Amino acid sequence: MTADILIQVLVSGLLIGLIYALVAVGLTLIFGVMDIVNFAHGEFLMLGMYASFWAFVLFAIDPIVALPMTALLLFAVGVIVYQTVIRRILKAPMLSQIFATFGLMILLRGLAQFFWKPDHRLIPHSLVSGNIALGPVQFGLPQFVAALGAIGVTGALWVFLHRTRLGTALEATAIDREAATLMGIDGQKMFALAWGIGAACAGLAGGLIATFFPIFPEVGANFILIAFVVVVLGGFGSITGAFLAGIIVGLIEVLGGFLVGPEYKTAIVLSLLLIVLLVRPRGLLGKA
Amino acid sequence: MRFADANSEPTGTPSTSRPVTRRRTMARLLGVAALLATTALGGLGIGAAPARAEDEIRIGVIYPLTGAAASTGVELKAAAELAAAIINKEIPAPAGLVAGVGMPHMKGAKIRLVFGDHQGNPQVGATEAERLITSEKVAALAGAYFSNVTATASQVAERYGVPFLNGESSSATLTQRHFKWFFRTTPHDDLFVTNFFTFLEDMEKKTGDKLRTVGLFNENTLWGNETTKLQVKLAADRKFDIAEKIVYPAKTTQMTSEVQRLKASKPAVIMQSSYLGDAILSMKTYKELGFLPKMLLANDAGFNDSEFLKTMGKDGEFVISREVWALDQADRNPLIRQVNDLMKQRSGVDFNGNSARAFTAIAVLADAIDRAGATTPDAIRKALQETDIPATGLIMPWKGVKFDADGQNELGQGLIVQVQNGQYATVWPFDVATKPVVYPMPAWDGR
Amino acid sequence: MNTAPLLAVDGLGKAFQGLVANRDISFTVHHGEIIGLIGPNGAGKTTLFNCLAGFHTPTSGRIAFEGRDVTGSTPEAAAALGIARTFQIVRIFQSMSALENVMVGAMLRNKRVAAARERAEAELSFVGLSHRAAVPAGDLTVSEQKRLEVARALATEPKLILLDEVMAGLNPTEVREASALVHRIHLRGIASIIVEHVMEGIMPIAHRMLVLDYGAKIADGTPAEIAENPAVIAAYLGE
Amino acid sequence: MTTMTQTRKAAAAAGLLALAALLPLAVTEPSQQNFLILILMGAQLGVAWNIVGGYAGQVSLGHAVFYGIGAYASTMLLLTLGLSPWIGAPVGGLVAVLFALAMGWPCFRLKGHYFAMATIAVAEIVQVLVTNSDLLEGAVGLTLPMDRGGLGWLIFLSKLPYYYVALGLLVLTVLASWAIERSHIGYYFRAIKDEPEAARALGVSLTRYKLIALSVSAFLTALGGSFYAQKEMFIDPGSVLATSVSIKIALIAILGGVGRLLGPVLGAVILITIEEYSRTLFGSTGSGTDMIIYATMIILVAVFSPSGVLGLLGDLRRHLPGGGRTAAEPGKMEARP
Repeated sequence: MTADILIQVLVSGLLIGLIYALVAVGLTLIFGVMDIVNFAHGEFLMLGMYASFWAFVLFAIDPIVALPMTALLLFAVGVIVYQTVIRRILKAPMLSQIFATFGLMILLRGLAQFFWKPDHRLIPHSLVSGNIALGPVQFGLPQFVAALGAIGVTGALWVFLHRTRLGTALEATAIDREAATLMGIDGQKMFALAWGIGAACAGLAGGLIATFFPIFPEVGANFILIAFVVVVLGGFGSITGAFLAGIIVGLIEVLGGFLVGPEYKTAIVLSLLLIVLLVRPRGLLGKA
Repeated sequence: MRFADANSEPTGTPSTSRPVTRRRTMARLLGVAALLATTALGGLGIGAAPARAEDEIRIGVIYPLTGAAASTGVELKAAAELAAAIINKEIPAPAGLVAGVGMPHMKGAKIRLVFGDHQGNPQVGATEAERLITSEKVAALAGAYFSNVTATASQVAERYGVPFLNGESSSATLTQRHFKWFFRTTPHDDLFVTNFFTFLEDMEKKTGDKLRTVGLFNENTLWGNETTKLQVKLAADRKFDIAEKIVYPAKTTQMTSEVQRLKASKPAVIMQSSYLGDAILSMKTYKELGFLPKMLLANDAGFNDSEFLKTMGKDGEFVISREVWALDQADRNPLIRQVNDLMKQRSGVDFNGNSARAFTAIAVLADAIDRAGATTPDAIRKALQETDIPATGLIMPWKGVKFDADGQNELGQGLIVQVQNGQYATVWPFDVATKPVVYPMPAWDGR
Repeated sequence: MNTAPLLAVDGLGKAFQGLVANRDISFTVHHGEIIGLIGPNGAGKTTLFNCLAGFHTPTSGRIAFEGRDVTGSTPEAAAALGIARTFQIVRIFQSMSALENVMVGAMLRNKRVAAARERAEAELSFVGLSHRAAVPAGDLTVSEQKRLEVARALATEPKLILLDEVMAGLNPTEVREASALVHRIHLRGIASIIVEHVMEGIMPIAHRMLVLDYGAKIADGTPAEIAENPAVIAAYLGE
Repeated sequence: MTTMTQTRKAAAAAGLLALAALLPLAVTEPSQQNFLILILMGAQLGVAWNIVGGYAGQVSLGHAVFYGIGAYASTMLLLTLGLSPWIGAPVGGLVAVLFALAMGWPCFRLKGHYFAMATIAVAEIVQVLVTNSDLLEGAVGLTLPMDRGGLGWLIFLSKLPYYYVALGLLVLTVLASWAIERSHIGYYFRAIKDEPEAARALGVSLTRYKLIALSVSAFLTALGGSFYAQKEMFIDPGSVLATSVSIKIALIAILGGVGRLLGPVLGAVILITIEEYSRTLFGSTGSGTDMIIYATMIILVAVFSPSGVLGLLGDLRRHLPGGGRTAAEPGKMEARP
């Protein structure tokens, strides 16, 4: 193996890792604020991809241009899901919550198939089509833009949580719900906000991925396991942890797949997860 | 969980909240009671087949109608329904087409297809087969696309002694089980893989290039695994070098590690088996990483799906794939064009290898039932064994349909096609080719 | 009373990532003794309990129970040896009835369900909760839940029971009842260490008082002595 | 009162069992019998899962690994050594127990969602390894020989014997679960679930009892896996080791009501019925309608009946006049007032 190939593999891993991070931050945000694991997160991603697809097909809006709209739309979906389903199971046992979001996952897949057919779709060309070559290293422009987008969105989320009034209130709710309520923060509103932002993050990820990944009702299934791994590895509820873990998972997956064998890449990533959990039972940056 | 804690604060007198709780409980109960009632009714309803017409011949057809392969399943269903419409004379059939004359020996009885959805799951496939046989009382079964589902579903048919006609599963092992009730119209992977190597040898002769280093790139379900084994065996027999052998996990998020390995091994030719989603993703990754073998030999499936070209556009050009069907064969067999037009009218898409085989399976089955003159399993089985359909009655580029002792059609043949200008053009066998092979594959940005 | 101490703590220290919660604490407890453990908030009382009951491993020092070194043993082992405890914030088993809660404790000595039930009924009666036996534990009042924890701990047949603020939040009548309960525990020959802020509950019944401040022991004596101790007064006034 | 409740309960159980045993007399069509077998299989897995996930509160979403071990062990022993599943299934159960001990030892250090995720990870890793194992025929799967049959080989042509074997397996599993529930182990499990620290203070070793829970559950789940192999006569990693299998097992228990002896049985009746019913009636359209109906039902149950259907029935009994028992856990209140 030459240095060129190694660099190429690392670059590929980094790019996909950043995308994993973007998919995972929304998931970890929802968990951090209300301790609910959202099995339907991959389906939010799928909806984001379809939103981009239809914007492109019906209105000829490029997925990149459509990103704000996609985010807004998914924010609305997140809030609606919260208001119709999640709000009612807040006090239910963890198992019922798993059950409900699992049902939501199947439902969204079914609806997507019902309305948009089970076909695989692709956005044939967008503003960011094409390749970039830096010496021996090559990568797709869409992947590069998606990775940049991942950094941007995660950064913006961090700033929002730590530098704005609303964000601080959300963060306070995540740290101590009762104390936040005593300080006059409306818990219900914060939860709805968390679902909105969480879904919007998945939607943005979908919009960015849609420039190079096939779009179909079951596409969320491809990403959900990895997203969970990233969230757990980073520590449930930690945005920074998810960001770091996303990059680590991407690098390990691509590097492990290249060195050991692609058939074992998932197993390698999961083994890494188990090893980290044994040393740090709450992930890399999970709160105690 | 923090909420549970908050909720579990001891309350001195819980009874104060009783009236509210009771009302809520009653509301919840009503909801669940309704649910239970529906399910109970449903449970009884399962298997209680609707009343059926006297002269109706029921055929069970099992496809993946939901789940990851639903798009293919829906396409197969449309093709099977077209066949049924032709057999039932709802649509006039082109002359000479097998089963195109309806069911004269069955006094003009109509066939009715009863569909089952196996969701890509072998157990569900078996369950559906059982349901179709015992409660829908189908005379015969067809399906199921996925080889592993065909394996379980046909096992059920075997136990019940009901004919099972498989049109689309290519796993060689299916007909090595020596089943009594299993028949398969399509050629299987042995033939397809053999064709690949013969094609490569033919190409070597034609171009004078060495094409002896092969990269194997197959997905890791039953189909991809068996293909890999056959390819390894044949490569050794025919003195090809395997530069890299990758069995990748299907439904993945990225294929960079796979493609990097392939690229590093510098093969002249890639042989790939992928379903649609992976096929699209791998092509995107080839382009992204600038990987360009001299030829990309695809093993049908995702690469021949109607949506592959629609979604890939010019990035899908010049892929070479094994096929069992090609529209350009219409020049040699007018039936192909005529039936394809009917398909296009009805469902808006052209046939492809999968849907053409699904169509053919139903037609062959109807032909056997008609010749049997009865719907008893033994009569149908006997008729299937006696099947001898000439090439002129088919929309397939086969020499005909005739089953051997294991139920395998001996007269099936494979084609090799190449995507040229958004069409699948037959490029091999050379004697039926409509276009010459574009070789080597042109650069990604030079198209 | 036996001459050998039931519990001997020698130079016990506990630090959490540099933060010292207990330092150089030494004391002994004899069979059947009632020890009051007091000190301002954050003085390290609960940490000491956790070390004694095996929930924390001390950073330094030794704990001997009936002459055996039990430093750093697990809670399970401590319970088996005869050290029982209650929790500052009650930790009752919500999915069980009051009786079943106590049965879990009784099962330490006898795994047979029927035997455990008999034992549990006796302990419930001992703490005066017989009439609430079948009630889901979560439906009991706070005061009842505290007594339930005591009954559950007693059911393990301990030689030493660690009571963590069993009187907090009780009304004067209930405090008197709790004091009487501790005294009856003493009469059964079981030693107790009681963390308590409610002085009127603990002073009349304690044989000896230990006072902690900033993790260290600052006084050890009879309640009367402690009340006069200038260091103790300073610690409380300085609070 | 105690004896009367127990007598009544025993009578109800006997009645239920008799009903189940006689049911095939009324349901003669094989596909309907098959439907009933699917319910029995689901119920058996749910009851087995309930031991560790319900009573002991350790939510495993990786039970497919035990199911797969059972299916592969008995099938491999049959194919290579010609051993009957009567031997192969218990052997598979023991292998599953060993695996449970090896996996539980480190994983039980994790709490809540971390534990659940770790179990998914373990099961997924095993699925990858089996998929790429030549010894186990990888993704090609294993086919049981069709040339033998009868009780000795647990291979039958008709559905009826499978029905009774499945019923027997379910009864065995329920009895095991019942025995645990009544013994000190059952009390310890619930104590661990409710307040692990308090349980330790009462001398309960968390690791030991969690391992007991997982081992028993693993053994019974593996038996279920062996039965699956015998019934379908074909296994591959996708059908017995997939995470979707794990999730379905957990869903059955959750739907009926976790931590209740017969909750998973009720859960299986409802879930399998919804599943089969929606697929049979709407699946053939290929429009996803069956998924929509199935999912809507699941969400409705989760929202309206968070403690499972049995929990809801329990609530009702509490609120109706005359249903005066205030038990938090039905069937557990045998104390004299």
